[in-house]
Amino acid sequence: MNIKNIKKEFPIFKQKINGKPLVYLDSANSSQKPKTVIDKISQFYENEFSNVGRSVHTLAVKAANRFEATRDKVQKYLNAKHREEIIFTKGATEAINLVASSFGKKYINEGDEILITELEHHSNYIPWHYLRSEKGATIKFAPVNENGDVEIEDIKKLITSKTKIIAITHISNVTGAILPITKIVDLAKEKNIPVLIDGTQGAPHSHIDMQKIGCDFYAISCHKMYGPNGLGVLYMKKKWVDDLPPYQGGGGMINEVKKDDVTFAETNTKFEAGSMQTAEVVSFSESLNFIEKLGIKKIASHENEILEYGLEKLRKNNSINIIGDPKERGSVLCFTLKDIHPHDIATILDDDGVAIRAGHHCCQILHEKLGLPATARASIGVYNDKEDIDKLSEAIKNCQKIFQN
Amino acid sequence: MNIKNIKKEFPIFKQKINGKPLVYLDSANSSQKPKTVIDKISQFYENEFSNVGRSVHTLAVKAANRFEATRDKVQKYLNAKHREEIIFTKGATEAINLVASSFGKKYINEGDEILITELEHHSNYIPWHYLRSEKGATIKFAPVNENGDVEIEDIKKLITSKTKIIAITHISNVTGAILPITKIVDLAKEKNIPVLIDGTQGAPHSHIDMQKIGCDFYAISCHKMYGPNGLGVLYMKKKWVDDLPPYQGGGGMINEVKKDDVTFAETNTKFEAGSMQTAEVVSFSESLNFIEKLGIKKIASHENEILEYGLEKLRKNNSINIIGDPKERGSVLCFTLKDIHPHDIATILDDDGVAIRAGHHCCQILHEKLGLPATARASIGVYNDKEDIDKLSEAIKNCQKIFQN
Amino acid sequence: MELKELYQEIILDHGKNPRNKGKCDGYTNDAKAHNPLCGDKVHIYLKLNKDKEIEDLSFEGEGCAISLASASILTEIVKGKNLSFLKKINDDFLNMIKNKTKIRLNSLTEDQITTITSLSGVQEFPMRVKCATMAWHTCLSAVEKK
Amino acid sequence: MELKELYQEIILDHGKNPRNKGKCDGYTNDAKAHNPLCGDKVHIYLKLNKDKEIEDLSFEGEGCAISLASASILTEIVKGKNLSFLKKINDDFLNMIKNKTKIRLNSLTEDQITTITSLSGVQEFPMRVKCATMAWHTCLSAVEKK
Ligand SMILES: Cc1ncc(COP(=O)(O)O)c(C=O)c1O
Ligand SMILES: Cc1ncc(COP(=O)(O)O)c(C=O)c1O
Repeated sequence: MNIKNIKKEFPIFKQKINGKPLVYLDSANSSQKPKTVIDKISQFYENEFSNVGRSVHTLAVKAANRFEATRDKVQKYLNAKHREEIIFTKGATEAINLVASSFGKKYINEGDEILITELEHHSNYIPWHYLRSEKGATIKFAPVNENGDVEIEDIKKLITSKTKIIAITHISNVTGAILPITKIVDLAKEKNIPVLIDGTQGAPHSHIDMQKIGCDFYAISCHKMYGPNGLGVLYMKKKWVDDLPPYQGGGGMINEVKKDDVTFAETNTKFEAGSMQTAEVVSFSESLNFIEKLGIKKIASHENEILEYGLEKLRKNNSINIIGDPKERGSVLCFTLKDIHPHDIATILDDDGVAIRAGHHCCQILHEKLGLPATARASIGVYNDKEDIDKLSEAIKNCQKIFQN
Repeated sequence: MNIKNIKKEFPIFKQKINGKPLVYLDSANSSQKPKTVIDKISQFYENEFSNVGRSVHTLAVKAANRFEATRDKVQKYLNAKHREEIIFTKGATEAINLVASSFGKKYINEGDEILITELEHHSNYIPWHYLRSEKGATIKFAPVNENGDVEIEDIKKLITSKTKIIAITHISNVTGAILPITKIVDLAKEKNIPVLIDGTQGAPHSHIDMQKIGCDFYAISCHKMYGPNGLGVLYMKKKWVDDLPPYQGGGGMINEVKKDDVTFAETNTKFEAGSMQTAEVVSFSESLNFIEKLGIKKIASHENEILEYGLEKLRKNNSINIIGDPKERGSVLCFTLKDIHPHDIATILDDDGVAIRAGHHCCQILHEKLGLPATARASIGVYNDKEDIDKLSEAIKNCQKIFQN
Repeated sequence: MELKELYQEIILDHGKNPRNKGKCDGYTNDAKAHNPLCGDKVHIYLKLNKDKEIEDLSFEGEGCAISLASASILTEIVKGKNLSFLKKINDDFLNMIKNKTKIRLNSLTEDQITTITSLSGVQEFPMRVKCATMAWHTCLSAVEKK
Repeated sequence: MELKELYQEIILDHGKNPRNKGKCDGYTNDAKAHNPLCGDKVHIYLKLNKDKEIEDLSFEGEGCAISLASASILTEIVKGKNLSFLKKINDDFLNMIKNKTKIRLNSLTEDQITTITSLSGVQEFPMRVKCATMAWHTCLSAVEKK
């Protein structure tokens, strides 16, 4: 496989949008899927489908083996110490809700502080907001600076003896800022504060190694990693897997069930209640195969090249205001256009086959700070090339023409 | 389409298990998928995939339209009054957790009573157990009688002024008993008590009409309805959709997000946080198409014929003990075999290509009452025929032979 | 070309130079709305007299060209009319957007019909329908509030 | 044929007539285990003397033929031996199940090796491995408890 003609691996690029080739610049929202991943889903349903972990017949055994083999694969990919540290969820959103709920139940009390940043996606704020309302905890927001970065010094200042958890994004889905997560984890470790990292934007674009990062929790959405939708991965350090109470209740997560009491499975399965998304899990191993064949570092450097090209190109257009100028930027390019609302931009670009996203990108607090109700966002995936950027740039010009009339 | 040769529609039946044709009698665990459903998933990923409800470009619009069209289809199928009454979840387990959490938060207090039955699957007990531990509520269990039925009189006796919700299964996944849910709802209505029905086993096998049943909540797992895994449907009466607080927090379920407060979407979307299982939702409309083409009543009567045939056949074998003799039985046939443990039965039957399930089927309380740690279960789907039952019966005899040596 | 239908000159003009923007003096009714998906906001102010006439009507808002134009056109057409007119034109308008019907109200000038009909291009852009209808729904709820 | 490998006569015999069933008199150590997935249970009792010899060893349990046979075979082979033997045979046994190795311990009789090896058929049935290993893990934790 070669990144240069990688579009061929993705069936979606066969079609035309409004008669034009698809220029997909919405991967931060969700990535497209390579054929191997799509085929795996159908092959699995056609030849091997069964519910996992419940029956002992051949199909069930095959399904369970594939399912658990994917857990092993994810463990290796993330360089987690134990396979039990890999928990499958519905998505990053559920992963963070799980942690907030289970950790919160046991460790958050009135007056305790939860430290997040102004960059956070609603998925990494609302679950903590619930604890604030229910437990009387406080949420502190590390500020985002003019460049769209969060400074470690500002996080340091906000840590107090009451800080019970730090929850931060790996890469901002708006400013594209890559946060110094390893340093933040080191800082937190000194004070014995666990750290959750919202890796939704980090995982698809960077080499992630749980031993190097050292965080306690890392949340991933598989659908942004060239994988199926409806599936997430929560990495949870073993000490928490053993320690935290379960989340949803149902089949498969119990030890003993009696009328007056219930005891729970001791390991990761306590967090996986009910029938799982077996086909999604099984096919996600193909997403990891895809990423590993190309190499995540090659993917990242390819994306970076396209991103730099895009920044350069768009900066030449005086009407374009690029949001943020972080020290390190990860595959997200938010912008506004003088006198044209982002929704109008998105609709007009779509007419040229260019798919971007407009809105607050589930970051209302950040947009309030930016003084912008909405921005337009072009985000890069492995399949994008410079031509896509050229088309984006042309489409923006068309958009300006329409509004200049 | 014709039920007689419906196996052709299901690719899974092309393969051999241990050299023998697959006799799939584990549909109560999860049903197999027709080709139309499987193909829809790949077609969607190949031609139309995008995240739903977040972008305005062509792919996003197509995806959102298909997604919401499925909601409409489910609404019609269930004869719900409003499309907002249809909430997509990860499965029946999540659906019940959602209700227990949201309803519980607002309406369950210390000393309040939750009324369930001894038949319940862990999914319809553990979520209520959480409320018991957290809120100091009480759970009352309506008894199962010798035949494996729950009598409405016994439910009546347990209702008190403190009963805040009744949560019962539609069809038992062990005894196969079809509960008199409409009568139970009528009874509850007189006392103004909301009713949740765990329809996981009911929905695949019976005509379900929310106006006729009249319940407040009805939980469904799509993977047992010839649909994709990782998807469930929660029917929630509009008054509760408007009234109950949200469940998980994240993108798409908010109204306004500020640093000091958050307000939530007013309608069903408040219960659908984060990126949804778009491909699964879209393909589930093909499952409903499949069911509608055959007609759910025809499916039910076909399944019933096979079930009756199976009961008759198995009763002729004196070593077989069939669990339960309910007034009305729905496509589940649990049994034990003299001196042979259910797990051994399942393994040996599998060698003949016959897939059944053995264990407590996530109903430990019921099994404790039955005095059996485990049972073997053959469960019927639309694709089963009398030949499958003959093979089951033969395989059981082989099993007995092995143990008689 | 559909896009040209959506971004007609009338709309671009109303989007750039919205009429009746601000908080009108002595307003008696108002209502706010907000689309959480995209962040669009609108706040309608209206001054109702004893004869149920809308003496003054204005709006504040943030949003795309479609939503601003829609609010602007609404205020221009409804200002000075009575409540029954508002309800009729509202029905007509929402019908046009939803069911592709024509504007039927015969008390409108041809110019007004052209203006209001310019918003019908939104039909082909389902994700943008809410941009076009939000102000109209909000105006109605301002009236119904009291 | 694999199924015949799993349900060998020795296993069926031990499953039907498990040796050393019950609670042995004067036991000094015990441990319970339970497989929540299938409901299998085992409770190991053992009487350890000062010389670290397993004077008596028995089990109570509910479960499939494999799990009963496995517990029965365990007790039969280990009873009267010392702790170091228990640990070695346990390693050997788990290795056989997991890595398809042979039983290497040379203090066993050929008969004993045949008996214990009869459980190796479970290798081909991954969902049943736990049935075969539960008693062995539990015996070890009974010893390690004190
Ligand atoms: C009666 C009943 N309720 C609930 C469930 C849970 O369904 P799911 O695992 O699909 O969430 C099942 C399925 O195992 C069931 O049979
Ligand atoms: C930074 C960030 N966090 C969390 C999420 C939520 O992910 P999901 O919707 O897949 O659960 C997203 C995606 O929208 C995101 O960009």
